[in-house]
Amino acid sequence: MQHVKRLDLVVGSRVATRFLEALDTLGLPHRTVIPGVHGYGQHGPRGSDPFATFDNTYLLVAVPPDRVDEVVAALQPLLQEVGGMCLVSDARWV
Amino acid sequence: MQHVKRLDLVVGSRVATRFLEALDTLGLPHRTVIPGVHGYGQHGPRGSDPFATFDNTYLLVAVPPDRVDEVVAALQPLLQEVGGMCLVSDARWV
Amino acid sequence: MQHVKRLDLVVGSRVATRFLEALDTLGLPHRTVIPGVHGYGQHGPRGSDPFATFDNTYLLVAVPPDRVDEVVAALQPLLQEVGGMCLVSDARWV
Amino acid sequence: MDLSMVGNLTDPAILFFFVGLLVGAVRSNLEIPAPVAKFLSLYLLMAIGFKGGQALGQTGVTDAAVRVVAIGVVLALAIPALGFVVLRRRIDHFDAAAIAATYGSVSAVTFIAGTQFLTARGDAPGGYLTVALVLMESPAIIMAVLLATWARARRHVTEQATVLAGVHGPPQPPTASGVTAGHPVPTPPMSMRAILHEAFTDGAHLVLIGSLVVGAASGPTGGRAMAPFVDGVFTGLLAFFLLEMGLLVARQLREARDVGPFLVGFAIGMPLVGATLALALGTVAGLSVGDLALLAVLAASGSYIVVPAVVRYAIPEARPSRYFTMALAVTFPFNIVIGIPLYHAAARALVG
Amino acid sequence: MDLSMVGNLTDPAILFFFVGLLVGAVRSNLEIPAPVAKFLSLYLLMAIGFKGGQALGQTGVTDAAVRVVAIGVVLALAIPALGFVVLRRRIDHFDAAAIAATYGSVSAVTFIAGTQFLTARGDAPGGYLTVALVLMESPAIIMAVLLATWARARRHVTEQATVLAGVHGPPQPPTASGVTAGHPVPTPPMSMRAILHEAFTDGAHLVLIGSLVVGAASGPTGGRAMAPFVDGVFTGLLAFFLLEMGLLVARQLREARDVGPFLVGFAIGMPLVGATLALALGTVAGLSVGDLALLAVLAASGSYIVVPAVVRYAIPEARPSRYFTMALAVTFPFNIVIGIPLYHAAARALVG
Amino acid sequence: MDLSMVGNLTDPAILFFFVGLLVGAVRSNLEIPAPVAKFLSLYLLMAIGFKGGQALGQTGVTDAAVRVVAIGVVLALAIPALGFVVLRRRIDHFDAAAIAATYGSVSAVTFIAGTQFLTARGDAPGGYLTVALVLMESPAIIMAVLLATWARARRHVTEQATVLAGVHGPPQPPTASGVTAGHPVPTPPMSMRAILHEAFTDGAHLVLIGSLVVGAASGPTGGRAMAPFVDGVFTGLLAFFLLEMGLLVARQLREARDVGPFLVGFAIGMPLVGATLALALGTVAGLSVGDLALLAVLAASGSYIVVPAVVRYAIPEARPSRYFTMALAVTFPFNIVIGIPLYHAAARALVG
Ligand SMILES: Nc1ncnc2c1ncn2[C@@H]1O[C@H](COP(=O)(O)O)[C@@H](O)[C@H]1O
Ligand SMILES: Nc1ncnc2c1ncn2[C@@H]1O[C@H](COP(=O)(O)O)[C@@H](O)[C@H]1O
Ligand SMILES: Nc1ncnc2c1ncn2[C@@H]1O[C@H](COP(=O)(O)O)[C@@H](O)[C@H]1O
Ligand code: NA
Ligand code: NA
Ligand code: NA
Repeated sequence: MQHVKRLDLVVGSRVATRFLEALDTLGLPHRTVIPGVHGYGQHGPRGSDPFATFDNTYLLVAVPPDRVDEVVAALQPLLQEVGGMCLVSDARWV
Repeated sequence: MQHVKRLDLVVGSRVATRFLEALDTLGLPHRTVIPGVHGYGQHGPRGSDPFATFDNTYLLVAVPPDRVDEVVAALQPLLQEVGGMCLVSDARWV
Repeated sequence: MQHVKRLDLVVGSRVATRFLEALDTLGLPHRTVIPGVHGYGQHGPRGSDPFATFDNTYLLVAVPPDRVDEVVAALQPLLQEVGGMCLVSDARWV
Repeated sequence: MDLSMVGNLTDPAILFFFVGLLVGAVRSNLEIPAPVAKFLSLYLLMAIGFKGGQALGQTGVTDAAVRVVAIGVVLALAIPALGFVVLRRRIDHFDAAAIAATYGSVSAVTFIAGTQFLTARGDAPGGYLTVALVLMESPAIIMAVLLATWARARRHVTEQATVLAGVHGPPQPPTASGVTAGHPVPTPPMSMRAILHEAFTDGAHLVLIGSLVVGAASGPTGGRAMAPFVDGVFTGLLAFFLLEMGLLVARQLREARDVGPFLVGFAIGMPLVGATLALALGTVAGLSVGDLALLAVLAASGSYIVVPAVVRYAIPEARPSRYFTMALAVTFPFNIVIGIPLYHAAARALVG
Repeated sequence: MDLSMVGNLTDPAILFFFVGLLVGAVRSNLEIPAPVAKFLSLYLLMAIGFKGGQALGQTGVTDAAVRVVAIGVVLALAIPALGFVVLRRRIDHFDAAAIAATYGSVSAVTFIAGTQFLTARGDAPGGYLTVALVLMESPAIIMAVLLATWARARRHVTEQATVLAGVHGPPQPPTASGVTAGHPVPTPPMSMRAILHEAFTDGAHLVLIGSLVVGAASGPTGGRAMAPFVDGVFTGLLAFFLLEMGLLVARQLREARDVGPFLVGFAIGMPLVGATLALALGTVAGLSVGDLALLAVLAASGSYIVVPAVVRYAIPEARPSRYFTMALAVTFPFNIVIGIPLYHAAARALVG
Repeated sequence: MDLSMVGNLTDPAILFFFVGLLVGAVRSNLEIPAPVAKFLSLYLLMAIGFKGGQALGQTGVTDAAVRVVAIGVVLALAIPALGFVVLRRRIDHFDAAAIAATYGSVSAVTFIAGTQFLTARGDAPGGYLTVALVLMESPAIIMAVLLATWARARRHVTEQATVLAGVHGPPQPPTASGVTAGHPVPTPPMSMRAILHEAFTDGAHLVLIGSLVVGAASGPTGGRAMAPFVDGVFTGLLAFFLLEMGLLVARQLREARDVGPFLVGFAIGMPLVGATLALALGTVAGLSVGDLALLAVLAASGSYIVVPAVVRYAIPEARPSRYFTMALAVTFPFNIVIGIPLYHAAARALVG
């Protein structure tokens, strides 16, 4: 079991691709994506209208620990611009 | 990146609002909500009937570390009464 | 609040039952299951075709810390055979 | 009866139930997405509610309606009482109460299949049967909860329950010796008030009642506007739903560890007893063939939606792997394949 | 008018809206799964777009079409301007701009309910009304964004905004004294370019336009092939969708903390003013009863889909708990129950 | 042919495919929820299966049926063999095997579009074509797996595979130089037994077969009950599904990094070759216009559902970004827009 950093991102479904493309660019294409996620943050409620036009997407990405700073640096401006949440925590990869 | 506590709650969809209202009362309205979650716990299987009348909802809440005890104290009686799971772990907020 | 180990598994929906049965055999039936999860890993994209024939399932399992090695040993051959991700991390159980 | 039975086995909706069973048995990856299955179940309730309401709106509250509904309510009280008396000698009292509630209540999908079957054979039942369906859903639940409270009082308050009142349960069951071994008593049962709220504000229940009212209120114009939805595509969507039911039953059968021969016998015997009761009372009351047969179907069916949903919290000591599995994996297919044609044949013989 | 109003209250689709309201009010567990609700909303847009396109394809661009669309665009500019002038004296300028946009834009579901109502009463509106629907959606948004930019400039750049430009927001709102207390200004507003992209590539918008074009292009053969889908099951699926709308309005009403008497008054008064404007202009332009009434419905309706979705990012200073709640929980039910029959009666009185 | 082609471009379902393409191209937020898309795909399979079964039930197993099915199976073996021979000289053997399987198998959605097109033009194909569809799905997969095994044997067991047999893969691809750079061989390929199980218990496959049997078994009464579902709303739901297909193709085209000019040429040339083979064999066998044209459509189509799903595990060395993208983003639209009218025109010229 090796150490990894786990990123839990919750971002608008519409802009999720931009986050994923940023990860692709870093050569980190592996990820898990949960669509249809609701939420409430600085931009108010999301996903609870029956039109679900603006719901969230949950992204879970496990990356090698030595690359996490690079990843955070790449995602921060995006979070700045379009909102969303990003949590970083420790895990072990089986 | 600041330290936060991450709460992962899995509770009956029908009673999820009660948990969210308890968090609102504490002035912690920000959250992520995943509907349509299945599970198995002390109350048996949930969400695997085709009627999904009784499935679970997943709640993810990041709170400042100094408020976690207060939150846990507020949620514990609810968990006692209606069941559900609550995990607390450490993360960093980007 | 007691310490637990949290397992986050992402595996093909079709083979998810095999993982759950392995946990049942260990006497660990409690779990949370999120269906309809997309992803990208060593086996390429999953869940993004409109047929969703081959999407992923997310499994979250909290186990007592002293049982985690046993669990990992039971799941590793399955991960080997059918692919998937398994993260292990620390949490406290409320 | 032979012809009828063959008839039921060429009904596309019923055939798709078997497709689902077979597909599930070979462990295919086929899966109806949960949101769609839920939509279909709500659709079916909406459609039968609306059609029942339309029929009621046309006929008004007739004499036959009153008799059918009255017998329905009597059955909804008699069947769980009878069931409990039979079961309490052989199995745990909590399981007995839960199973009694299951068979005292009714299955909307069986009701729908019965209605389709009877209508196709020219014995369409009256719209008030939908009212009977609504009223027969809940009494058994309340009775079972009372029985469980009584059983709980007799057992005194166990130490385990006391402990559990203090802490939330552990992450995994305490015993490591397999799932079925320990059956720990979980958190304390719900209050009676909460149970009544659960039972009466259940979404499926309210959609059915609401649609009944809308159907009755919206008259022939409304009926025409809704017809392609509630009638036209009905068989097709029912077929799709029964495909999912077949998959579910196949899955449930694989996990049927806690249902032994006695309970399998009960899951087939109790429907027959219930149907017989209904046929007897209904014949005395002079019901028509369609009404009589569908009332027997209701009496024979066991609930695998509302009852398990409420009982899980109201009688946490009872095992869903018993009551839910029996209703879904034994009684439901039995009624669909054998029961419905049988009760119809009996009704024809009695009053046809 | 009385008859018409009663008429609307026996329409099954409208009745299901009330079922949803009641079911939501008793806090039932009923829930339409989000993917299904989204499918239904896309279906409704597809169906009205297609039907509008078919009608347009048959008639071509008539004189009446041009007049209706022209008046629609005038209203889409006049109503938000008027709304802002009224509101800016009483409430925060950002809220005023957002609410003005809400009422300047339109509600597709109200449009659908209006079309159903008028068609059932023999006053079917022309297909070009769908074009008006499309064109009236966006101008108000753009106007509101310009107003907000102006308001922002007047306020100077606040220190808070400067700070926020540097860091991503904290995990929870800074003040611990309840939700409504602080209304922190979030991340900086979107660029005008991004706003226009959001507004014009919105999925709902494009499905409507696309369906309009497909309807116009596919002629009578295409129309016949699509009829069971876009006509046959339409009322039923609309009923299902309005059930969900009822649930949603009930939920929204429970959370309506930020809407006081003044804003409730505005949420009812503004539709009446908008409808009056539409009726006046339309009567002068010599529109038919159906066209006139539906134009009034459009003018009276407030957007609770596209506008809130865009404004949330374009005017982050404004509170969705105001503009969204007003449009959804007050104006939408008002129009469905009282507005539509009222505007129809007025149109009949004026040009009938 | 010209008229036919224009005809296809006024078919609402096909037009909605283009709407999807355009909406996807402007990067709109439009999204059909995955559970709904999955439901629609199952619905389409159920509807064509049922209709095919009904037709078969009426005609029985005719001489034409036997000939069509026999040619279908021959094509399902010949096309992948031919494809592999062409490809192995130019590209990696694993990619060659996967692409050969893709074109040897068939696309159900293309089949549906072809059936719609032909029926609308009075050349309705027989119900047994659905049997051909079922039987043509799997042979190519098995052949490709055998080819891959042979290729694997020739390459000897690489060190990388040996290493991978011991540990589960790393969290992210080993090379940090972009996605396309490294194409690491993942976990060892599936056993032949597992592959056969995957191929034959695939849900889509079984729904199709099941519906075929139900359609054949349920006779005219069943057919009438299902008609509004499998016929009435069919075009509408197909339109909705093709809207989603358009969105998907647009997305796929954006990511088509691994498909160069040679493979694009193959993705258009191979369908033409396959169709030509089918037309030749079918003309010799004396098929009707409808049967001949639809057989050509089957031969020309490439699978983007079952094959990629199985091949991903059976030939993990092959790149989905090649075989999946070619079938979905090039061949599917080509067949829909140009292929189907072309094969129909050719069939008319040959046997019309
Ligand atoms: N403190 C938090 N805890 C959990 N989820 C959050 C939190 N803050 C934001 N989110 C999620 O991130 C999404 C976007 O956040 P925002 O851009 O702040 O509106 C929200 O809709 C939530 O789903
Ligand atoms: N040990 C566990 N690991 C993961 N999820 C759990 C665990 N225990 C309970 N849950 C989740 O919490 C829900 C409610 O738990 P309970 O009230 O114990 O039935 C279950 O349906 C599961 O989804
Ligand atoms: N590094 C990772 N981070 C997040 N999810 C992953 C990662 N690697 C694999 N997964 C998930 O696990 C699934 C199966 O992985 P694989 O068997 O490697 O294709 C993928 O479809 C992803 O959802
Ligand atoms: Na019963
Ligand atoms: Na308006
Ligand atoms: Na082919």
